Amino acid sequence: MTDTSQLVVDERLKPESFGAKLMKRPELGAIAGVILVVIFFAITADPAMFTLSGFMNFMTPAAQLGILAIGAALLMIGGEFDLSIGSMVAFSGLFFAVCTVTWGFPLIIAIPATFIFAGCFGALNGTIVIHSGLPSFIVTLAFLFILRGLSLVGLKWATGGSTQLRGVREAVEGDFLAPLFSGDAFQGLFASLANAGLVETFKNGTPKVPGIPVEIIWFVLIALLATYILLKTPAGNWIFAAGGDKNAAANSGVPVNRVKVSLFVLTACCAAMVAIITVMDAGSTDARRGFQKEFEAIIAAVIGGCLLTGGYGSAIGAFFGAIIFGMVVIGLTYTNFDQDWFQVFLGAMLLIAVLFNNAIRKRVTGER
Amino acid sequence: MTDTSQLVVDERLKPESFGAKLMKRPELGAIAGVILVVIFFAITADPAMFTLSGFMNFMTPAAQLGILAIGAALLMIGGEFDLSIGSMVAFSGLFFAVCTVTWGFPLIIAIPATFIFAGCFGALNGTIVIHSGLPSFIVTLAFLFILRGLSLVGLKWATGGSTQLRGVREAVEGDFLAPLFSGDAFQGLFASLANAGLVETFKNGTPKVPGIPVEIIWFVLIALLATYILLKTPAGNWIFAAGGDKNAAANSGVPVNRVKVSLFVLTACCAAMVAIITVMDAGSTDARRGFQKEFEAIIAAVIGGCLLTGGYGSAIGAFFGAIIFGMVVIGLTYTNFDQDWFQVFLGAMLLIAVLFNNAIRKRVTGER
Amino acid sequence: ADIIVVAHGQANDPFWSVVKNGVEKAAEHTGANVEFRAPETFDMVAMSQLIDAAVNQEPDGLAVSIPDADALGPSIERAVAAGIPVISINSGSDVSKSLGALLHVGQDEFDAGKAAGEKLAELGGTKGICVNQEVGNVALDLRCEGFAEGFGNEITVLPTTNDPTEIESKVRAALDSDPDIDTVMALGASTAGEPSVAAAKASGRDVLVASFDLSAPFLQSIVDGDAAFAIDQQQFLQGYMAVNFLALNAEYGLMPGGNVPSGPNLITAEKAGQVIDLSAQGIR
Amino acid sequence: MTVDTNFHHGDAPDSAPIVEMRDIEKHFGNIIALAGVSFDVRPGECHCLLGDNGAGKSTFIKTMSGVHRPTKGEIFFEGKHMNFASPRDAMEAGIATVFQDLAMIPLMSVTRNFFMGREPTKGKGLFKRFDTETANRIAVEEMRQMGINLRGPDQAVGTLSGGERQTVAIARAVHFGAKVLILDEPTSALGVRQTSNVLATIDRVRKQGIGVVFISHNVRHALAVGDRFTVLNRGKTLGTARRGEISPEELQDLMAGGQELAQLEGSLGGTV
Amino acid sequence: MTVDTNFHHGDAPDSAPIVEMRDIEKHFGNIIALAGVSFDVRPGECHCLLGDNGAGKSTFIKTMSGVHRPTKGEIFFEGKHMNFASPRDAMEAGIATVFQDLAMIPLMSVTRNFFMGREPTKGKGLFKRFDTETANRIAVEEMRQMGINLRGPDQAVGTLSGGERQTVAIARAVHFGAKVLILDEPTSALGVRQTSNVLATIDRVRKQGIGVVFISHNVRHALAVGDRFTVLNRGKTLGTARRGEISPEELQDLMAGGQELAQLEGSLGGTV
Ligand SMILES: Nc1ncnc2c1ncn2[C@@H]1O[C@H](COP(=O)(O)OP(=O)(O)OP(=O)(O)O)[C@@H](O)[C@H]1O
Ligand SMILES: Nc1ncnc2c1ncn2[C@@H]1O[C@H](COP(=O)(O)OP(=O)(O)OP(=O)(O)O)[C@@H](O)[C@H]1O
Ligand SMILES: [Mg+2]
Ligand SMILES: [Mg+2]
Repeated sequence: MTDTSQLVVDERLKPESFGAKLMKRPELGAIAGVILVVIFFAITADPAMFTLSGFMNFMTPAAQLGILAIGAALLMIGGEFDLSIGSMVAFSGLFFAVCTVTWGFPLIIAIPATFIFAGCFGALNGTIVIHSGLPSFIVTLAFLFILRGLSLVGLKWATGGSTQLRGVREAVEGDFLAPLFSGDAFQGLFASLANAGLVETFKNGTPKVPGIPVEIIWFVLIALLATYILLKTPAGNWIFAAGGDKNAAANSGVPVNRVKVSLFVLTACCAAMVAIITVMDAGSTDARRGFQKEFEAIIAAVIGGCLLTGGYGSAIGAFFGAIIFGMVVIGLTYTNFDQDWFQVFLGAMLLIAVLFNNAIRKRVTGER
Repeated sequence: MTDTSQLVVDERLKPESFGAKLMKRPELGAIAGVILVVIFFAITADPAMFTLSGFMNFMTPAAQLGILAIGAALLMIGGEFDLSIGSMVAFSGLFFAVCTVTWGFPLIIAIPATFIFAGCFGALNGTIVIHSGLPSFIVTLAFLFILRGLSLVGLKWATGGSTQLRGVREAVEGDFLAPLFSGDAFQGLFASLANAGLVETFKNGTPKVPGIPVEIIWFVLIALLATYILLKTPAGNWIFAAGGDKNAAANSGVPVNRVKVSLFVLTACCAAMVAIITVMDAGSTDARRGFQKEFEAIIAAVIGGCLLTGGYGSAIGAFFGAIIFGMVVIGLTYTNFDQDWFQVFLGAMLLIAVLFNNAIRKRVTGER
Repeated sequence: ADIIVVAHGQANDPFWSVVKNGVEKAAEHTGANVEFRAPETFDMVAMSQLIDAAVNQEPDGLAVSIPDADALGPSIERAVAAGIPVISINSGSDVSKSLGALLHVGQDEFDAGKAAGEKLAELGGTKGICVNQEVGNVALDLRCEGFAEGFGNEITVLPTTNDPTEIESKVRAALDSDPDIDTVMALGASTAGEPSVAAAKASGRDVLVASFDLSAPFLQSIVDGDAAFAIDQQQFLQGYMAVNFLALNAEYGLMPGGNVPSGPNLITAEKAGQVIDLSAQGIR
Repeated sequence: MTVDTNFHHGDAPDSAPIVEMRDIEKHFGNIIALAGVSFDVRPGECHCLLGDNGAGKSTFIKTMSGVHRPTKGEIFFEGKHMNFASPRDAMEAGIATVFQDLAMIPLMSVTRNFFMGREPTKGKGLFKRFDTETANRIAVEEMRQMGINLRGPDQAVGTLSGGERQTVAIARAVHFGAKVLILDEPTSALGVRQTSNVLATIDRVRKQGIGVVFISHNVRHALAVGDRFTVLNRGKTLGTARRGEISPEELQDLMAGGQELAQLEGSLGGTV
Repeated sequence: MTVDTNFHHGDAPDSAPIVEMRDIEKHFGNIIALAGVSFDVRPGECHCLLGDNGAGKSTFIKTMSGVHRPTKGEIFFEGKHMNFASPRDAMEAGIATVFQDLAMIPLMSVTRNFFMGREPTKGKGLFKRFDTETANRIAVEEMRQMGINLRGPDQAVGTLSGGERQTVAIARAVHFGAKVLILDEPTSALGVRQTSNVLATIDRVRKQGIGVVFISHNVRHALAVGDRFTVLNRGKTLGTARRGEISPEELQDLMAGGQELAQLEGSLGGTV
């Protein structure tokens, strides 16, 4: 009883392998799936897929999806869903395009305005969910329809009848904030690398990869930040608690409602982020932007180990989940499979990746 | 201690109104929403909506959705999801069409074959979920893609290149089973009612409503049967238990795995049912049948009070949920609203119906 | 030769499956190694990424549809910059040249809609609905806009999903609630056209029904007099010609000097009978 | 922390054991919950399983009732080697269990929980259905016998008080009780009246020839009904004693894992 | 079923109560859980709340700690009228509670549960972060003081044994204990050593001037630490007695709601 050392070896513990320790973390569970998918495509796909440009090519959609998926994952860990993020991408994209094109605001105003705008809808979603006690599934579903519909109405209003609003690229050209949210980063570096022959070039000498698409950089930053929040801050603890058991968390003094509303705002802001990036990249927006992205974001989060019932998951898992999903979707086009079979392969690959993942984790951690 | 009468008035109970008793049942919760929606359309919509033919017109899609929704509701109460039912509608529709058109089987073979075929996939879904321990969301999602893809491949194979297989109507014409799964029931009755002037007629004297579309009858029958199973049989008890807490149920001796696999089979059979009805009605099938129906079915079940986390809900709730959803979708066409606003209204109506529902229930049962 | 086709419509879309059949036929005839790719839904961001993926493989020819020149422009220009011969198909005739494509095979959706609208107005239509099964798909929206312009009279767009039962009920509802509607324009024969015919029949009214694209049952309705006409852009050609040109270009450096219009082509009762079988095989 | 035990090892009673567990080990990943435990129950006896928190008692009885599969070791049921694949198997063999976490579904009613997995039916063939009236009647009556007057049999278990809920689980196990009744801390949340009813019930079923496994932290409860006492400590068994061979103080000492107790003022003389 | 009580009503201690509850009623839909209960706690005393299963004890303390809003009745905290909107409010006012259901998140680790809602941080500004090392150290140490040696602070609470889990909840409440400490059947799943530690802890914090509300079904535990005893029955209070004014047998009788106990053979003389 007087022994104060906590590090005394407990005879009730077996030694644990390093692998087992790693695989226990939900963050790392999805890695096995990534490896499997890479191996699959290394065998079946055109070698162009694993060149630098091929990598950027599949990472770009993965990053766009991933930014949404990380928001969705945090919200799912907190015990709620947001089905309106896909529509939110369209709607905040429209808002952003109207700000820049129709109203001619500079980015320093348009971007914060878009985030605030999206955040307000997120807060609205959250408030309705909290105060009605209804499942967030049904509340945000209503907003899926409402925001999608408003995007259509707004587009027609802004363009005088079309469902496509163009001219964003011209409107933001030369704005000092533009390079933060569009195009490729480190272009100078890549150009000199290309000159030095370290990056592949096209026949005409321009580098095949002009730089790192900004969304990839944002994606990594957001994943790191979300992981930091989840694992290293009190807020992270509250998110897990709110999702694990709402009543128990509230009874222990966690401000559950505040946590949930903040998560809805955060998710909406992730959607706004993706909207800004894609609208600036594409230079236009239309009424179908972000269609079904809510669904893909949830898929990525679940592949990455989040539980639909809340209270368990990780941002890094969602990060890898988005990469798996993005890699499979784009990767299949690098293979010789007939497009008719595309969905069959997509489904099969997802299933195999997740099953494999699961099997590896069970084996390594010794669960039965 | 010797008092054996159970009916002694307990001083720890307040008298409860009849309304409160009714509203406590999840079966009846969704009724308030139906009434609200009816009132809304009675005011805003063209009177044609609430004629007999208008009623049949919105009930037909509601019934098709409802058959899926009841299956989905049972599965959700049992704690699982099936995202593959929409694709299953397409795939089993294809199988049924191939049976009748390509292979020329009579319905007495084709229909059971289709159910067995769909059931096998349901069982496969269920078995993978049970044995891998993965969330059913992700497993059935894989099958969403796989079955959708297989439908396309199968259609091209069956037609030699087209995505539409036609000729079902001709193939089943005259089959004695056909009236059970297609067209309208009670045609004779409606014709004589029309003669008696009780049913509206066209100028040429044929009744505007030739009968009750069979899917409506199936819908009602299936809702009653599902309610009976849920509330009145041991199997119903097992479904609630399996969804409420898998471990607790298993520890109390409920054969959880068997229950869950059966529910997957049942859901797949509901999809096959809808497939058979729609294929026979349309006379053809194509690769996009049932697109996103899984989603709508879950929506209807949730409107009807099912919890996404399992263990709570009702078949009658899903019944009304499907009617609400179907009525809103079709009803908005009867109104004068600009159809660009369609999705905005759809979302708003769903939200209001569910909020209203919830408010009424809370008020009547005195929950806070 | 390696040729890649990137389209905005999916392989299971009845319209695009015919394009794909054309592509395959051309592959068979020319011996080229051809791949057809499309995003999962109408998604311009995803489509531009698919074009990028294609460019990375440095094929000998690239055929793309261009429903949104802003969104797809940079990717197409990158392909051109990389020295890949590009042909645009289906949509984008107006921007094809400026983006550096060699030529355009197709028909403008807006023009097709306009032609259909004019024809319907000529047949006596006064008030119409345009059944759009994928609102927000710019290609389909353009068809409706063209229809509105050609028709001249009042039209409303009826948004629906892909579900035939729902479409039938909604068209029925629209007809029931407004007795003045006498024209229904469907944007796809099998998804929207067939249910519209059924709804028109069930309403017991005399309604003009026309549709974009072809399907065997819809053509049968034209023959039977239940529908007015279908508007066909012979999309088989769009796939077939584009691949053929690109293959010839890769082999011999040949390329026609101008755009190839593949439609529009009105299929009325006289012609409908002949094309039913071809339609059932996915060629028309 | 080793215990120098002055524990009297008990002699085996005469009759053959219903369940016999030999050298059971159970590991969860790298956690060793049971490091080799042997145990048996004979008809008509109440065998108490005692021990400190985390000693492994619940894990052990879960292995016995088919919830966990042992990592090592053998189970014999009525002399035959057995490997329960699920709790349902164990139940069908005749083992009824009250788990420490009660295994109740909070959203379901008392009656539905009571009969979960073993519903009474009426009618025949296709019309065979859950006999709600009988079920309600039995549930209310069994609860009353345990000392709980329910407001109604359709109250959701999640809204019952802790003791009411525990009583449902006990009444259920006793009602379906077969050859072995396992009770994992059944009286922990019960009032005095309910506790004495449960102890009396244990005595009653034992007299009917059922073997009872009783887990408790209350020395007085264990001594009141136990015939044999097995003490676990840190996943290992410290031995088995028969009734009368061991004093309350000795037993309490063993249950505390041999560590001394905090000094208390007040009336807790001897046993806690 | 009415109780003809020979209960001695206690005199109020000298100091002013920290929390005073007057005529609290609580209804759930048509269920009346509390039908008018008055109660107070003073600094430095341990006030025991006793009663049969389903009497309303847990409902009552949940009202006190902000989980339920009373249907009728008033709450005074340090003399001021109070209406806690959430448990967090009550906590910030200085009420720490161990709920009967423990309010733990099974999937989260011991440390995370221990500090849930009140995480220790290190660093400043943007880099203010959860101080994992300190938290782990405190959690393990507090658990050890209660008599539980954890394998590690990162074990998920859902995989702890019943008693280990209960100890986490108690250690947490004591660690953050402020002006009032409410313990709802805190010793129900505990071993003898842990129980005596908890009783000793109650005694210790009382000496520090904290008011303790202690719910138990064990007459001996209540008598060991209680200064005043209030008995509930069927949602009503039967009265309050001071220590020494009531015998164990009388108290047990009241706790059973005045109904007689089953006859037991064995060593359970007097009190269960
Ligand atoms: N699923 C699990 N995963 C990991 N560890 C577990 C699991 N279940 C139990 N344990 C550990 O095994 C040990 C034994 O637990 P068990 O529940 O059997 O104890 P117990 O003797 O019933 O204790 P109590 O008297 O507190 O109920 C505990 O230390 C617990 O932490
Ligand atoms: N949310 C609720 N809804 C309906 N009834 C409830 C609810 N919570 C408690 N009750 C009822 O109120 C009564 C008092 O419950 P409470 O939990 O306060 O009892 P208790 O005195 O703590 O009993 P125990 O000693 O068994 O824990 C019980 O009969 C219970 O069924
Ligand atoms: Mg235990
Ligand atoms: Mg209680």
